Amino acid sequence: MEPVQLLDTDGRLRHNPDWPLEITPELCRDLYRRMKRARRFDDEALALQRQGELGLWLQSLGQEAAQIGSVTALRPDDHVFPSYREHAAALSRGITPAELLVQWRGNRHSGWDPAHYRFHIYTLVLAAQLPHAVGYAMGVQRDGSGEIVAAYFGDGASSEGEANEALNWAAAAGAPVLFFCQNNHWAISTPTQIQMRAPLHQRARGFGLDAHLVDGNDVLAVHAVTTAVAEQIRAGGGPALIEAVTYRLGGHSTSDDPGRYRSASELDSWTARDPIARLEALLTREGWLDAQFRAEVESECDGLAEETRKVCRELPLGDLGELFGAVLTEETPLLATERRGYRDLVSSYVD
Amino acid sequence: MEPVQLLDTDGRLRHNPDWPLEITPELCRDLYRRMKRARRFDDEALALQRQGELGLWLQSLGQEAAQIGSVTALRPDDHVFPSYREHAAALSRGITPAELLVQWRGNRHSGWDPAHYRFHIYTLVLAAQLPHAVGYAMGVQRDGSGEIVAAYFGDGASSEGEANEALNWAAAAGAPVLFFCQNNHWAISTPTQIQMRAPLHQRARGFGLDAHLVDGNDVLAVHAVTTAVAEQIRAGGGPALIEAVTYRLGGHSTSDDPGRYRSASELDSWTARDPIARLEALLTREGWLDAQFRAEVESECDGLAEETRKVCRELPLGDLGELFGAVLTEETPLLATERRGYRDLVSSYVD
Amino acid sequence: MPVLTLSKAINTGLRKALEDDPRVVVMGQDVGGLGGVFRVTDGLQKDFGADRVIDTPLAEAGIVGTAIGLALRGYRPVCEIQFDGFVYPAFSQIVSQLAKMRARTGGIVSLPVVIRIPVGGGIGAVEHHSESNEAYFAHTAGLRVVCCSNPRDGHWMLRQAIQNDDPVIFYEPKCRYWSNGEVSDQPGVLPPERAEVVRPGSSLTVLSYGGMIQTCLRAADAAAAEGHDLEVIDLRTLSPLDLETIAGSVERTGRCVVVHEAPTFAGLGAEIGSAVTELCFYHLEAPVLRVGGFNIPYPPAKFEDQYLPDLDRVLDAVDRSLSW
Amino acid sequence: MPVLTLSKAINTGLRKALEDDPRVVVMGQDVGGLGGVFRVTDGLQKDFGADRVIDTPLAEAGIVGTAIGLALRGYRPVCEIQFDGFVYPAFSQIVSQLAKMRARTGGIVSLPVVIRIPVGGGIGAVEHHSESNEAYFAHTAGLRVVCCSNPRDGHWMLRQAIQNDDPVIFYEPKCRYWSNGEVSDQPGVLPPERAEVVRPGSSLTVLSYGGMIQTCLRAADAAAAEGHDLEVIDLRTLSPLDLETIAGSVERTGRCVVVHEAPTFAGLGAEIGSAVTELCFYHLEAPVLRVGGFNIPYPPAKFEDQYLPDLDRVLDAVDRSLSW
Ligand SMILES: Cc1ncc(C[n+]2csc(CCOP(=O)(O)OP(=O)(O)O)c2C)c(N)n1
Ligand SMILES: Cc1ncc(C[n+]2csc(CCOP(=O)(O)OP(=O)(O)O)c2C)c(N)n1
Ligand SMILES: [Mg+2]
Ligand SMILES: [Mg+2]
Repeated sequence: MEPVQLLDTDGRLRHNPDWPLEITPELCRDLYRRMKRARRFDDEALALQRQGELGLWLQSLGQEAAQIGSVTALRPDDHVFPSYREHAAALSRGITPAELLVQWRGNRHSGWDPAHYRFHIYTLVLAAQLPHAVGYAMGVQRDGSGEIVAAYFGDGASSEGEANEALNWAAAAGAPVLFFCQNNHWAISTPTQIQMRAPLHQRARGFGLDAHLVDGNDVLAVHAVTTAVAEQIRAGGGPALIEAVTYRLGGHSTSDDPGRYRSASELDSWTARDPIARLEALLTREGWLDAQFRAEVESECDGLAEETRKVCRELPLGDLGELFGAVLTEETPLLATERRGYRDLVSSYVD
Repeated sequence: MEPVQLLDTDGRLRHNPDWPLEITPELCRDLYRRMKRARRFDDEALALQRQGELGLWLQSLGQEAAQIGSVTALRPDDHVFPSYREHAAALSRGITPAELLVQWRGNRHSGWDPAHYRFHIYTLVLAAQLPHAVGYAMGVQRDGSGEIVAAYFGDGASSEGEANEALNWAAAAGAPVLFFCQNNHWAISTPTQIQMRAPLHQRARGFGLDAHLVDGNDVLAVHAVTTAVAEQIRAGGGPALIEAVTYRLGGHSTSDDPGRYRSASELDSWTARDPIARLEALLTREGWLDAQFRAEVESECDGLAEETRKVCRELPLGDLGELFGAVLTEETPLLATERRGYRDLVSSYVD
Repeated sequence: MPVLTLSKAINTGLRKALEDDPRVVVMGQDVGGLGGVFRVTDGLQKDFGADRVIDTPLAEAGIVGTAIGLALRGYRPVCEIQFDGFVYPAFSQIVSQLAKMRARTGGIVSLPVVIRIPVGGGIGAVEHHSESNEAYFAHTAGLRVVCCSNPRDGHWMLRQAIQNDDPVIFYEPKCRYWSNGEVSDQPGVLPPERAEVVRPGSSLTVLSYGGMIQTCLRAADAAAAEGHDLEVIDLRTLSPLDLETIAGSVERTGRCVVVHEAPTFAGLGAEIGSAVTELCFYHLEAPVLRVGGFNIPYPPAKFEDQYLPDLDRVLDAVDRSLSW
Repeated sequence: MPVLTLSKAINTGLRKALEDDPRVVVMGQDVGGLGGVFRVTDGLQKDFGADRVIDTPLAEAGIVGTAIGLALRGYRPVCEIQFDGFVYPAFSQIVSQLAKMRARTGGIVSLPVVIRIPVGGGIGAVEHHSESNEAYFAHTAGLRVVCCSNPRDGHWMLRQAIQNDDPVIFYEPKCRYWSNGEVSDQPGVLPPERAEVVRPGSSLTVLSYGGMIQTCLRAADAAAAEGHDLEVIDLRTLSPLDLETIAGSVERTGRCVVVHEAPTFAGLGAEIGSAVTELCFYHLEAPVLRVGGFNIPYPPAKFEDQYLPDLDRVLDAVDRSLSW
């Protein structure tokens, strides 16, 4: 099965009657801006990690089309359950650089109020967010509201029992969930063929979900498919899965050395399929990338980069004492005692 | 998709060129004898439970064709990982009534040496045996021997994460496993439609396994399909799944009251599809069920019943002290102390 | 004050919770038409519908995981795990997600999820159906762990747990399901975070919970016949522990025996022993002694009477403590 | 006597085991080409092939579950769990299958499976990557639980664990992976079931293991400067505990402090405290004191130095014990 494509690797539009999308300059420019911002933010975060300002960073480099094409196809009141690499999606949803970085600086475990952004905190335990998404969607069903829930996960995470429980459960319950898998070919050093024999979209159909394969580096295809699938779910069509074929252009994380397990030629071939370059080729060809817009985007990205650098260094640290009160709604006597002991010890240093 | 059938519900042979099977009187009589024995054993065990001789019993009633048609299609050196209701399969493999009952009498947790029968002990934690089967098959792969591994599980168990991990893992590893699901329509009180939206054989294909749906109350169909699929796995074709549609004619267990959740008419309709009656109809029609053979089987079953009743009451109890030595290969000082304390206490009662 | 079995008392507690708060949902395997394998949810689906009393697929991680999702959406799920030994497939969801969500979000997100677990032995069950796994959850920060021992507590502690905004592991001793007790229509004076002195005494403090309370009370009767006046405390809350009540008692009696079904090694009795020793060091006439299941996997049914602490083993520990 | 890092010492231990016994297989996520995220399996797949050093799908229950199957077939699998916080999806396989198989079969079936778990904090990691979950497994009958603290033990304890026919949970303190130590080519005199007195002393016994041993040794140095002569014992085996060595020491010193990274509540220190108190009651001048992680979920990296027991907190407990 061929992945859905609306834009070929040279940035030429391909006619695809199955997935109608009104391809306007506004849409393309908006997606372009979002992708450029995400890329720039990712670059800055990587640099900050290299400078020791972040403990760890997991790049979204190369996956901007998959994330932004999909998240912009959702409605603002739809709910997103991300994995941990969805910075492009998060930024696109309005989560701020400060909120995104604080976890990776090591100051907090999460940076934003999930209810406010309708974007759950990151989940580092692979696939654990997928049953949460299904449960949330069961709540939506019971509320009778027209929202849907989107859950992001990776090719590797799909091997976990919980991922499969979630696919099956969502199908059985008819819950309004859109499972969005970014198949970026690797789970750290493990290639997809170690994880699975059949492609994931085929597996999803086996569970009774509607499923589609899309070129994840083609932002228009991702956007078109996600829009259509989201509306179908919203209309009561039951859960669905989109498998977006993309590539992690960076290492797994800043602790990873991808040179140990993947070839330079593989990387080169995917660099040549860069999702931003592809959209840029379209914009250029269509004359939608005038100097003014280009400058506008450039300066917006510069501003974002500056903000990112600035807020990162200024991220509030809080103190361990606060955590004692956050464990349960009421601090237990044991925690109160420990907090006092901790404070005494801290102040004894100060003396 | 229609389940494979070789014998219609009236016991008439149906021509099915896809699943060739040499239907000889010997084969049919052998299967008949095994099924009759299994049914009789199950009846006795149920009676023993009702008399208080067993703590619990889970009947295999109605599932004899699925179990015996499949297990007899394996070679003696193939390995079986059962769930907990596979008494018909176990008996057919030579496991004795005493070995089968001791667990349900509450004397031991398991009754036989799994290596001896190439039949693993029962697993009560649903689906937990499925990764074991896959691992065992990985060992077989590494040994380069021509064995295959058969794993039994139920429709309900298929919802567990571990069941799906196992299907996926087996497919990815190309391990020689035959997953055999007895879809008996119920998981205690939960009907299949609560567990899943799409049928299990479709799901298995989604994982990249070869999969088949078979009439589980048609022993010839089960035997034919299992034989062919087993040989295909043996030849290196990778794992496969057989979904056998059958029905649990009894309650979930002797603690269950199925009247609370299923209709009498449903039960009646399946009683009418009794797998033994169906084969008996064929045997009768073909003239393979002469008086002598009938008497032979009858007396064999009587003997089995008598043995069952007898051995059950005589099952050795052992003593708790032995268990301390069975936890680890060497008894730890803590366990040795506890065992001594336990023995002292026991002997203090005797005094 | 109606007299109810524990099973029925919990059932009416669930019913009340479902009536009082439309956000409460009950979910688990076979909780609907069957009313649960112990009939604890009997009749609830009929009265509140399949959307609020949810028969789930057979997947424990899914039960707890979707309950977390429902809680994020504003619901208050009460999950049933069918038997103690089947909570382990949900372990990752419980310890890494349910327990930690509040701390991970700095207190922004609370997860009011109750996980009901029929616990312990004494009912002649097959393997995996008689486990006592409270120590795993007690060791997990971010969970409240409670255990009822009688119908009154089954009813009221459950309603309090459902009202609590924290995740609660709610243990129900299977061997007590069919025992009767009075259930008042008021919660009484005992808050959920307190232990209860169920028998006051002066010679030695016996600490226990759940299915072992009856054994301890019988032991106290037997000891009384020999002139020893045991104080028996039903812990009720296992995490946090009510150390105030516990230490108050041990300071008076100077001796303490902890009784539970779980194996003693690294069990809850170990925590109690260490905490009590630290709090009451100069009051102790003997070390805190522990009576528990032996440190072997739960045995076959025929041996459970010998495996579980019984009158003799409790009294033996009491004697050892008294004569230390 | 080559000097190796802990990571390399374990690596050579695995290599030796793979060489010595064709039934040994190594399996886990990224253990092949990458050599594991901590490089512990570096180079092994290249030398022993992908059939013996197996890159698995991303499924922990599957890793342990298939390892059990391989062991049933006669293999001796050594599984790597990538980080401590990711062992929970395998919890049911570990506690209900791996730990219980031998007891369930009355001793007929042994499962020689080793589960290697990089454990604990101190490396500035994100959440779920710094957990200390040994108490869960110590409380589980049927498992051996060990923890190495230095390259010699990393190498030899692992080889001994692989040779053992019982399931072993093998903890490797992440914060020590890059620390050097001598690794002899002989196992030495210390059997795997013994604790080691790593610093003899007379005023107080400090019990610890894994990543905390260094902190305790530094604390002993600091205390020595104040005239207190601490004995430091590296437990090595957490289940079973070497109570002979432990009690022998506490009987001499009369005081005991247990130090571990895990939260104290129902942690391994609780067991040690209760067991030591029972064994050494009349020798104790003070209650056994516990120093551990606070009873909150592991904090963000910036706070781990304050969360984990450090010199000050250990010395504070030592002082409290000495002045009890
Ligand atoms: C349950 C669990 N096991 C192991 C890990 C360690 N781990 C973190 S990311 C990762 C690979 C994930 O791959 P994939 O799901 O494809 O996502 P990607 O990183 O490619 O975005 C692994 C093994 C984890 N976080 N959680
Ligand atoms: C992990 C786990 N959860 C719950 C149970 C309780 N339980 C025992 S049998 C059963 C139903 C199983 O149904 P199915 O797999 O269809 O097998 P069947 O009983 O129909 O043969 C349940 C829920 C269990 N044994 N294990
Ligand atoms: Mg990936
Ligand atoms: Mg069934």
